[in-house]
Amino acid sequence: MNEKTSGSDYILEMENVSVDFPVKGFTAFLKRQKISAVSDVSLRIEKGQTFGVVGESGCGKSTLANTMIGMVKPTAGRVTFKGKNLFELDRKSFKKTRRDMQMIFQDPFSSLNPRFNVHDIISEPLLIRGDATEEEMKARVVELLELVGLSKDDIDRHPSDFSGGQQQRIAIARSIILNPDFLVCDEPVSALDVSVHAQILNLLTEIQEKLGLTYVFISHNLAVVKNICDRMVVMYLGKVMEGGSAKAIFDNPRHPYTLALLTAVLDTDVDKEKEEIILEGDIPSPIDPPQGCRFWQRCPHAMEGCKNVPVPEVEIERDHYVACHHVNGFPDTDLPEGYDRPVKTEEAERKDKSHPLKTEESVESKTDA
Amino acid sequence: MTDKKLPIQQRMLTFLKKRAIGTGRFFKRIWAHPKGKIGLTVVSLLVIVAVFAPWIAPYDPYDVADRTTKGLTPSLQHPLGTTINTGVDIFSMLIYGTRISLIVGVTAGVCIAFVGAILGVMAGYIGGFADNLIMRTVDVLLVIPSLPLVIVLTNVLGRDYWIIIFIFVALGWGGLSRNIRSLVLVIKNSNYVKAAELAGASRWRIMTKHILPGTSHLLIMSTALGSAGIMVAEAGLSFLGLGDPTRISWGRMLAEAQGGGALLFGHWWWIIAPGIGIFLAVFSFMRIGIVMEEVLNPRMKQSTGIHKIFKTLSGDYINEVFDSMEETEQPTTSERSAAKA
Amino acid sequence: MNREQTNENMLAVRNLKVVFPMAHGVIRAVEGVDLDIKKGESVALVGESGCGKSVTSKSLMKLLDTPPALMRVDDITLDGESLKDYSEKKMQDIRGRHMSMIFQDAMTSLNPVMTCGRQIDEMYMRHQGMDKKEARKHTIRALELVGVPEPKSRARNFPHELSGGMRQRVLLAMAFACMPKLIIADEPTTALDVTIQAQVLDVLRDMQRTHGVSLLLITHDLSVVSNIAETVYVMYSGKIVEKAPMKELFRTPYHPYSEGLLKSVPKLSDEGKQFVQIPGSVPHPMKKPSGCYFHPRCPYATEECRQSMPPLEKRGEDRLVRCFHPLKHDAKEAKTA
Amino acid sequence: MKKSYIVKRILYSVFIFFVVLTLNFFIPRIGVDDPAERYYPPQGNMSDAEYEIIKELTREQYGFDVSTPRQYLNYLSDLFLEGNMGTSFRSGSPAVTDLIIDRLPWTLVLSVSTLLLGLIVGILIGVVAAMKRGRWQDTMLLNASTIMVALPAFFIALVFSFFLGFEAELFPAYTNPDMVSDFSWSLDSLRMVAYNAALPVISMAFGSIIGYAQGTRNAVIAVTGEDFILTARSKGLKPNAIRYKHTLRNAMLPIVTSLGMSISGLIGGQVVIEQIFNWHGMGTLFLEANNTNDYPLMMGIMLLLSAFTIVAILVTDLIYVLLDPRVTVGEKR
Repeated sequence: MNEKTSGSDYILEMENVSVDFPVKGFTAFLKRQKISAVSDVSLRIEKGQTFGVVGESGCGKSTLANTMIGMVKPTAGRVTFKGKNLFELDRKSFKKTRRDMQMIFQDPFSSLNPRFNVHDIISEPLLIRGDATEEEMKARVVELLELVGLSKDDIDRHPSDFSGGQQQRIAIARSIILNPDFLVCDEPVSALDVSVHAQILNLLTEIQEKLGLTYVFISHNLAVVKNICDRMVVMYLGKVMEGGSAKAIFDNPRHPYTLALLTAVLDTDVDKEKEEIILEGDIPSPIDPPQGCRFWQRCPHAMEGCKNVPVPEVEIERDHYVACHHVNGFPDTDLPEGYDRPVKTEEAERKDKSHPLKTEESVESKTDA
Repeated sequence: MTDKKLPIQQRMLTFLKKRAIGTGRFFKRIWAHPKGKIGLTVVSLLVIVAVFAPWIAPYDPYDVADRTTKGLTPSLQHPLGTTINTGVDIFSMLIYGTRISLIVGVTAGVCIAFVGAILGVMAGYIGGFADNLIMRTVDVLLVIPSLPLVIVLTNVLGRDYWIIIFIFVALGWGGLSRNIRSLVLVIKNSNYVKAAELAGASRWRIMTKHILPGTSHLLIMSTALGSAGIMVAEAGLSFLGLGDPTRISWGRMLAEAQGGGALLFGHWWWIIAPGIGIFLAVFSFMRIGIVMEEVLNPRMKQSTGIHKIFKTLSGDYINEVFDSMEETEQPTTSERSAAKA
Repeated sequence: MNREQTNENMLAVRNLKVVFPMAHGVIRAVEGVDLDIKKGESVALVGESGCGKSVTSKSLMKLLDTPPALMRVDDITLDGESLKDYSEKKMQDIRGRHMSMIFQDAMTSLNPVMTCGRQIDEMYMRHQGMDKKEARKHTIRALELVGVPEPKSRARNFPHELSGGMRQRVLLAMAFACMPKLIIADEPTTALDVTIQAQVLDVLRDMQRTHGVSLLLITHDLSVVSNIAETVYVMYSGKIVEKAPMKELFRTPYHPYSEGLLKSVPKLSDEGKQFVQIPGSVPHPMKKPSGCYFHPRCPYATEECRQSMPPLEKRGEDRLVRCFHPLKHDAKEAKTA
Repeated sequence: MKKSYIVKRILYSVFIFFVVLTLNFFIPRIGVDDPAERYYPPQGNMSDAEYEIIKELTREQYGFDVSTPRQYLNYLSDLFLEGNMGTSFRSGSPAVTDLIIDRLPWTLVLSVSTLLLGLIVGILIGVVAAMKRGRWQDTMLLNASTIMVALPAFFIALVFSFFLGFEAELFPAYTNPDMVSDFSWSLDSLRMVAYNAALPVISMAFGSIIGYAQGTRNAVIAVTGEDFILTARSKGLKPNAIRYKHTLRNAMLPIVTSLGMSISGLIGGQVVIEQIFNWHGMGTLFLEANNTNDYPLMMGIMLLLSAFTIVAILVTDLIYVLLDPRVTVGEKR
């Protein structure tokens, strides 16, 4: 990541950000365990673009988002927003800076105070800033309601009167009332009905065009990300697996994890034979993760060296980074013995055991014995 | 003209007006609740009796000169007779007893809600050391049997009823603040609080606008239920002869009845009357508490009575509903296009 | 796939209706649903929240509580046996033995204070009269079949000690324990992460195919449907709006709602930032619109659609559609759709 | 994981006990500079000089002649090394421990039988009500409970002692003193205890029966709505198997929790009941001590009652851990 050094085009930059959480509990205290939620992540988000963060639960994408908007303080690294280091600001300018960043949450109902009416919910940020009169606020709320596709008659109603899609519209209206530059959308559609997904996604792109916003778009669905993101990262267990321009990644996905995620996406072209990659095993615990590649336990191509040789992010083509020994090859120094032996020999054995459908008889004889 | 530039008095006035309308609406909703009517009626009656006790009571039970024959059975002059040992009109004692019950119960109930809310919110929202300190104190308060502790403290501090209220409050906030705390923890982690923080809301605003209103149903309910509980406790204390010795209370009446020979002489009304007083007060406050919870809690759906609905459903109506879903015979598309042609 | 192709139905449901009387009106959850599942076939029932798909699945096993639900059905037949007039007692012998269910959230669907093994043992003990020891042997084998590593020790674990994927596998093992005739899977993978989802679906599909069990899969997720189902029923607001073989539905949907669903889901092959959207939202089950329930959201709606509910009509081999103006696809379109 | 939770829980109980202990030590010292003033308040006809002498004697007798921290240490060492809680003010200066031990079994008779009666009958009623949800059995419980919770136990006790004791003479309205003085481990003696304990136990149990019944009903209904009960039904299990193996086991969890919390109230409330029936227990002893300002005795009883509650809560917590495999380090609460 060294092609551009001036920060002027970037609205947000993260440099080697890590976030650890202490593990609670008596025994954990003695062993000094920690959860590594985000580990050594660097990224740059260009103004006016949409930046995608893809990954499954526990991959650290929510922690990453919370760090971007200053809700979580990183254990290491720098977060620079519009050229200012977010965590070195004093309270006042921190608050002021943060007004330019807002967030949309996954579950719209829990993000709206059930006791407030629509006017109070949407106008709250304006009220807190405290430089608008009642009338101005009301006018602004009405304007925003219309922008997000609700009617001004809804202004006195309460969140529970609305459907999920409408609630998300209210949340969007609240998030843009202060004219922010930077909006983090944390799985904004995954709690909604399938038929309204497109509505919300279209609304978001429409607003982006109108207001020139920068988006960070968090999702587990690669198809959504492909269609609206300019640049993206794929995360797994707190680390970036693959990153860069969305086009490059989708045209030429290289990381085994990205490939696996891609096969999970709906393809309506049912006539095309699809190669399915099914990953083995569970997502491991983020408590004290492995030194090497964090994906090795589930990777179909894992080699002995992947377990403990740290994986650097390598630019394999313009604006396309992959962190994988299988793709990049191992570095030349300090390699353990037999580093390039595939792990899967013992794994394959286990796999055979766990898929008895393929070896029906052997199981039969085992259980009868 | 905007709100901001209005003089403070006018803003206060509009605020009060809003509050008054809100309160009015709140009571209307309680009244509308099927269980609310009894509670609200009885509580208002008790308040009226307490306030106008001197006018309602036929005799002054505090006046030593105003005594008649001892041990009278109920009559028109003495609806509940007189006491066997002192000859005081029991009905008048009953009326005056309302005062102490309500004062102690309601004052302590409100104060407990206040203290419990502040400490519960502090423990939940601020966390850390404050949380630890408050919750450990609660644990201690909850393991010491409360009535004996109250007795010891009245022995040490005195028995004036204000002191008794103070003791009840000092010992009674634990359970409430624990409940408030767990509710605050839920609200604190909700996304709407996060959104408010992002919008730059101060801790004060989050506490007063988001967190406290979220606990209001619990607070108001516990005020009512807490008041009821304190009334029972006060009656128990007075019954043991450890309440304020200068005041007539229902508990003390029971104690006098027991000690004064009501049991021996068969004057059962002397026992039943204060008992009914305690029962009515406690019952109505509890009723209101439960109704308030149902009215205020946004999560509480009125699921009551689904069985009742089922019982009242007529078979005909159900048949009608099912039949209305029956597919009507309609011409198929091909037939329709044929007809059109 | 080496299962015998017979045309006989494993499950046939005729005119299933379920209502929920409430204080302020009646919720019409299911309004006359017909379902046919052939032997060894996997059928998907697709719909959004509140369309009545979960209620349908529960009423097939007569698991709905009365109150609050009221159910009426012309007939339910399982493998030629009519369950319509079966008493609760007789249904208890059917459930688990001939028909079993997999639920959405394995965490809440498993008893938290009982080991996973015990919960599967119960199936063998109840339906096959085994003793504890024998049942446990079979349990371990069942767990092995669904790909649980170290099944012996896992059987002794409590649900909270397992990962989400493993818990869902335990539910699978339980459902397949007595090799029932029909398995109803109600959103079996919705609560899981995508890569885990793929594993569980894989196991479900393998199990279903190798054992020739009929499957009714209930889901809102079209990618799950495309992975596993042969026939698809699309449900909207309590009514079936379209039935078609899976591939045909994906190529040429006839109902505007099916089309909208298929198109509004983002796909990798899409270009540009615009998504095809269905306007409006699912109607509230107590305030359904007149006529065709989909007409307020339908781009092709006419006066006729506002007036009356279209019938569910046969349209081509094995396909049904409930629409006055079913979409037309010429041959060319069908290939590229 | 479980072991460390149990150890933690026990250590915490010990900590709470120490806090209670300390409070106990300081309560008589509230509001006075010299605890001797509390122990021997000035009498009207006493000159200052006389009072000084009396205070001096009191200090000596009760060990107040050393510094407060020293007194505290003495208090602790007396308690833990010798089981000595001080001497009572009563004539003959009996040891508090002896006085309490004399009354302890009588109090336990009442508490334990009330608790058992309340639990058994309450849970039974609750289960029946939950199963007959919405029918008359359930409605009756609901109505009864709204009325019963508003009736204080001591009022019920008074009414019982009046109507069943004095009027109907079914049970003794006051405890027969012979019950204690003539006690021996004979059948007659035990029958006498049961006969005398009937009214106090019933009047106390009323409230707890209703409480446990309500709690059980709600817990059972809540569990019945859980997904895993649906799973159990979909497995074709018989209703009884579901009820006993799935529903009740889970419904026990909240009941056990509330049990621990209710014990403190039960112990406290017994003071009034013992007074009404003149029962020879710690409650009456406590009130006697209060009337004579017998602080060592009062604080000794308080300490014992608190210890009971702490142990009871600890025991219910440990039972909870046994019942619920999910409890790990500090997860509960």
